[in-house]
Amino acid sequence: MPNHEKSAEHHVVPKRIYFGVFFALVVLTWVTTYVSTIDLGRWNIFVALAIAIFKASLVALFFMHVFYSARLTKMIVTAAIFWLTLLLFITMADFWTRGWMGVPGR
Amino acid sequence: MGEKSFELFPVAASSIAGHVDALYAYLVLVSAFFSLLIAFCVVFFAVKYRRKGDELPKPVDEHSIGGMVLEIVWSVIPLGLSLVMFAWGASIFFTESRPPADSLEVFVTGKQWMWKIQHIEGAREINELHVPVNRDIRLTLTSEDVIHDFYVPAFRTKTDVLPGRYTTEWFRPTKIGAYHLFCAEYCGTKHSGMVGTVYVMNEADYEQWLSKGSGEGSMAEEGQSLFNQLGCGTCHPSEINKQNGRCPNLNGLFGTTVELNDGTKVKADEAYIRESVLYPQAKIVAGYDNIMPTFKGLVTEDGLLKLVEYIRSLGPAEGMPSSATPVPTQTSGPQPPAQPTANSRAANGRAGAAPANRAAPGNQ
Amino acid sequence: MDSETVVAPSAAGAPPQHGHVEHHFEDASQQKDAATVGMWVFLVTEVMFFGGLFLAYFAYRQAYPVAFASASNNTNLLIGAANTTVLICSSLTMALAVHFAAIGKKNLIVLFLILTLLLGGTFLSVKAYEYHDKWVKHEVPGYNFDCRTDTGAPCADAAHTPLFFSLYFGMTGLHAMHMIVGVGILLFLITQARKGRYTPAWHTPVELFGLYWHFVDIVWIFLFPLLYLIDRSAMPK
Amino acid sequence: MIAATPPTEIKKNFFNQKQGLASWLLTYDHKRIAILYLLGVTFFFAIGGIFAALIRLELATPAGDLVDSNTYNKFFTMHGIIMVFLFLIPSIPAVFGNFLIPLMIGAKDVAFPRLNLLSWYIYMIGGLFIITVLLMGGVDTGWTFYTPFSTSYSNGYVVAAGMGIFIAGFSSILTGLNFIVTIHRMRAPGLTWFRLPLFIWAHYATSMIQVLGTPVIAVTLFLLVLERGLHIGFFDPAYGGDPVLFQHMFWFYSHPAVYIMILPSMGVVTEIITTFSSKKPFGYTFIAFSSVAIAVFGFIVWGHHLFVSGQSAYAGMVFSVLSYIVAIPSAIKVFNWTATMYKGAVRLTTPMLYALGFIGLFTIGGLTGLFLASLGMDVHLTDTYFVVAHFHYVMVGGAIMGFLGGIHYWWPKIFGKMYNEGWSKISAVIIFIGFNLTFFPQFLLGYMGMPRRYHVYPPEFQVLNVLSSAGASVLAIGYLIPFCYLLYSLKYGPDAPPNPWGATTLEWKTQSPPITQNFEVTPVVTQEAYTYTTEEVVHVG
Repeated sequence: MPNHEKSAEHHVVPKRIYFGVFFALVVLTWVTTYVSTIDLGRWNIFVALAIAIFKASLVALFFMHVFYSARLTKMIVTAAIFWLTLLLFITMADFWTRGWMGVPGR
Repeated sequence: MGEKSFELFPVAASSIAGHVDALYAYLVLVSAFFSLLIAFCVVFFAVKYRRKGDELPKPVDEHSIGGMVLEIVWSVIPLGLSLVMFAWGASIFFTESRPPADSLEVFVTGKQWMWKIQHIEGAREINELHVPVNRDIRLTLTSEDVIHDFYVPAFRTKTDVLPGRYTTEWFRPTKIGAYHLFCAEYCGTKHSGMVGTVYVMNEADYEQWLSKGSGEGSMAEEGQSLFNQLGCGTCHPSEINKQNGRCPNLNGLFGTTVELNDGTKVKADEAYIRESVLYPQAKIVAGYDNIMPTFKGLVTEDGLLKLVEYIRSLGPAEGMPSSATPVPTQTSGPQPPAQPTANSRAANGRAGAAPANRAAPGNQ
Repeated sequence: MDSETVVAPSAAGAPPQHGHVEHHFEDASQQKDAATVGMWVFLVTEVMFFGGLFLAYFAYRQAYPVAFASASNNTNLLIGAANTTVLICSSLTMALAVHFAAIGKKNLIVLFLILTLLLGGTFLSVKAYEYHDKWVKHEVPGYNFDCRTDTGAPCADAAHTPLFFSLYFGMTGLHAMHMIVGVGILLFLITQARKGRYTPAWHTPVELFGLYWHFVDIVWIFLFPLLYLIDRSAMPK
Repeated sequence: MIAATPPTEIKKNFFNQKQGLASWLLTYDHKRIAILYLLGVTFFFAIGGIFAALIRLELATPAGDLVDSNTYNKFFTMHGIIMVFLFLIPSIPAVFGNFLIPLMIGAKDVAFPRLNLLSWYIYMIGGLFIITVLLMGGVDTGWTFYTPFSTSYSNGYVVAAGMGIFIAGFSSILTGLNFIVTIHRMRAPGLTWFRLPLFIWAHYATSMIQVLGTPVIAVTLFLLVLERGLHIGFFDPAYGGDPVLFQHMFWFYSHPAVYIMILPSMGVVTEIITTFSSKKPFGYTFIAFSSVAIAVFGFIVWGHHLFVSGQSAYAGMVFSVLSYIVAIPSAIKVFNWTATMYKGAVRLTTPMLYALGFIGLFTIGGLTGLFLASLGMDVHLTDTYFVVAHFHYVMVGGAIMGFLGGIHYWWPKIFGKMYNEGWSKISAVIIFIGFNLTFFPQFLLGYMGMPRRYHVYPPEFQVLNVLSSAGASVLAIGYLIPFCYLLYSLKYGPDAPPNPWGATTLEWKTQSPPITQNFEVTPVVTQEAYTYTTEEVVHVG
């Protein structure tokens, strides 16, 4: 079995990192909640999603140890994000371009 | 269509059909070439290199016979040939997607399991469509229930007919005759009975058919009476350029760009008119209040098409000039439509000819 | 119906005899690697599973922005934010439980698993309260649905608001079902941890369950802004 | 004709090492689970085949004279659901993948044996749902379940059928997950990625699709069931829902699902062709990477099912050009298989006949896919019999030819018995002829404009339909013959040697049938795959 590359699973993450991430997550939750009461027009969704993506990355990288993990784990995570993007963006491309032609149904 | 009992190639009866057939010929040629090439190689190698005795073949050094070059060649040549297929197909598709400006308008409503067709001049038919030869025909289609699909093989064109939306199909018949109309999207029990006939007639026959038509008035006229019947006119002013401050003026609206109260802009097309009748709150014109009640459940899809046509008839001059099309005025009266020239199968599902369809405009 | 019910055996699934290497593995390291990779691949399927719902959300929000904004205003912002915080706390306690498993502090594993359980339970209880509230206010599509603002006026573009609430229940419901499955597995882990089954050498179930729990947290991190926050300010008051 | 090893005392193998029904139903042995799957898929293939026969019987005349429309609609729906979800998708991965992946990579089992057994039970429970639907009266939506027909108008058992597919989907997900982990983490020492048999590459690509795609159909059906069962709207036009969104979500899985069916078959065919040409496959890396390329590109072409469905014309254009790009890796495979035979030592054994049949039929199936990817052409052809013919060439001509090729190739390994070469060659030829007779006329029908799912059709289509029905009866006979001689061989066939074909992959290095642990000693791999040496030569074929 060739691939016993020592994955860093045994790496013990210092507790302060957990607390730091936790603190950031809580702050960001209340920041995004507060920001939602300010009207940024079309930027509302982008700001909210940007904060959500940042929070999710923190959870994945540190709570889920992706930051310290083997290359294969990182590839799997990347694949998930890539395929989710395919699903969302290619389908939305249809919804976004409907009506461009000015002919109903095209 | 029905006289011949067996044929291997469909008749080409529209302006686009020749292009589709040419593309088909190209595709068949490319496919036949590669199928035969592969088949020949497989059979030839199987015979030529048949194993004799225990001899193992000498390992072939792929580089010595240009393995990489071969791989590139047999990737790039098919890719090139396919991109031709793509470009050719896309150009046909875009032609099919853009109806010419002065097309004759026909409105189609699909429901399980029949086609209801309204001509702009007011004639109505079920499972039959009469059109003049060498005129561009533009269909606006919608469904009352499930997804259907309006398919005329002789014209090489089809479009899905969706509930809650309008879709568009156009063709220019080039050959007089009677052609199959099929529902091509599975729609339930009698899917295969949702068939009809498209009659392509010369201009004189067509006008004679129209004059014998059964319609009450043109679609726009019927739309107007429905408009009044529903009381739309009490708020939407009917005189040009008059504003009453509560509801937008609909004169000259169609085809223009409307600014909404959230600052976005939307084109006043068929879908917008339809949505505004059924879901008036979805898009509110800038400067107006959200006061219009919904007419969902009060107007049928047929009626909606008439309302849309009425508002289109009020539209700006650059809009579809269909209502200005010179067609003879309709004689009224419940007369049967033109005598069918088709065989018995065309009558499949032709439950009611036009007179049976003379329901009150709109609501029933 | 829920995917975890199917897969729970794998999550909890590593070897029944603790630290024992099953016959088909060469060694413990291979066994642990396989379990970890398996869990990650499973989480990929979960991403795609929720992805379908997110797609429906984006498609309909694109089509009916007014209805989505007005319906979204009917969710309780404060409860949503507080519940998000609760879930983040549970993620922290879970991460700490894994941490103490790795350094072999038995009592602390149990403590933090119990804390995680309590926080998860709190989240679910709040969710149940919100569902009840929606039911009382006729905001469940298909059942006397009637979307009204605080002032009693109909929601803007009320005709399309059922789509928002269908997605609201679909997305949060599926998320809650994942939480419920998680709570079940937590109970199992707590009993095992109390028996001292998890050692620094072998605590794969705790570690894998941690991945699952954090994933569920990530889903909520996206659900919260999409369902509670977006376009809240844009609504004409 | 077979130089089998002389019969000795009964050797230990995975059949006789444990006995009794419970030892089968509770087994964690991947080989036994593969055989459980083989029984399952064969059963469902037979049921689906009966519906196919009934469909062709009805279509022999233009009138609806055998059954009424409602029944006919249920026939083609049940045929589609059973064949797609309960036969084609599990067929090769769950049977041959399960049996062979651990053997080919020199492992004792898959990574998660318990999960593997669980997958089989989930599959059977899903199948049970479908059979229940069948017994209750069926479902009439077509296997595509398009809304709003399925949610609001169908009078069939849509919820139960949806649940059945939903459940069976998890079996597929777990199988894929198991294979991915197995291939990553269980390979024998020295077995690097580029020493793997191409069968493994094909299954790795298949597993990617299963893991990434199946959850999307699961959630789609979940929403469908919620909408129909609880009347809350996700796709309902009455609430402004969009039926086209359903189609996007459905085809995001269901197009790649075609590659779940065909990729493993390609893997089988690659193994067969290299073995019976006694030659390393031409362009190993190209075949390997084309599998992965198909899996990835297969995910970005689904919109070509929606060209006329109300999708935007610009999206249609993007999907059309992407569809052509996915055609290239398939073409590469076909050319490489053909080139493998060049200067080989070709033996036309039964598996080889199936593999060559596969090349022919898959070529036609793939090339007609080019017709359907072309926008202007597809507008005319979609939803006609052209599409029916096209996907049967790919799924029956491709996937089932691969399945049968695999059965004949690995039968000696799985059951330790040789079958009758004469009968098997006859049936291979009958199947090839019957298949073409059944489905080639449907291309012509499609271009003529005959829509699919038509119970009653205009009389001018009858001649071609009769041809097709006649072909179907030939095809049915072709499928029945192997049942007979294969079952016969189990009892009366001569014992198979460990490596009757002179193949090089690891599964042939252990006895036939293998022992439960697969290998006495974990093999160590020291060279590339497919290194043919003279000691492997055996006098067969």
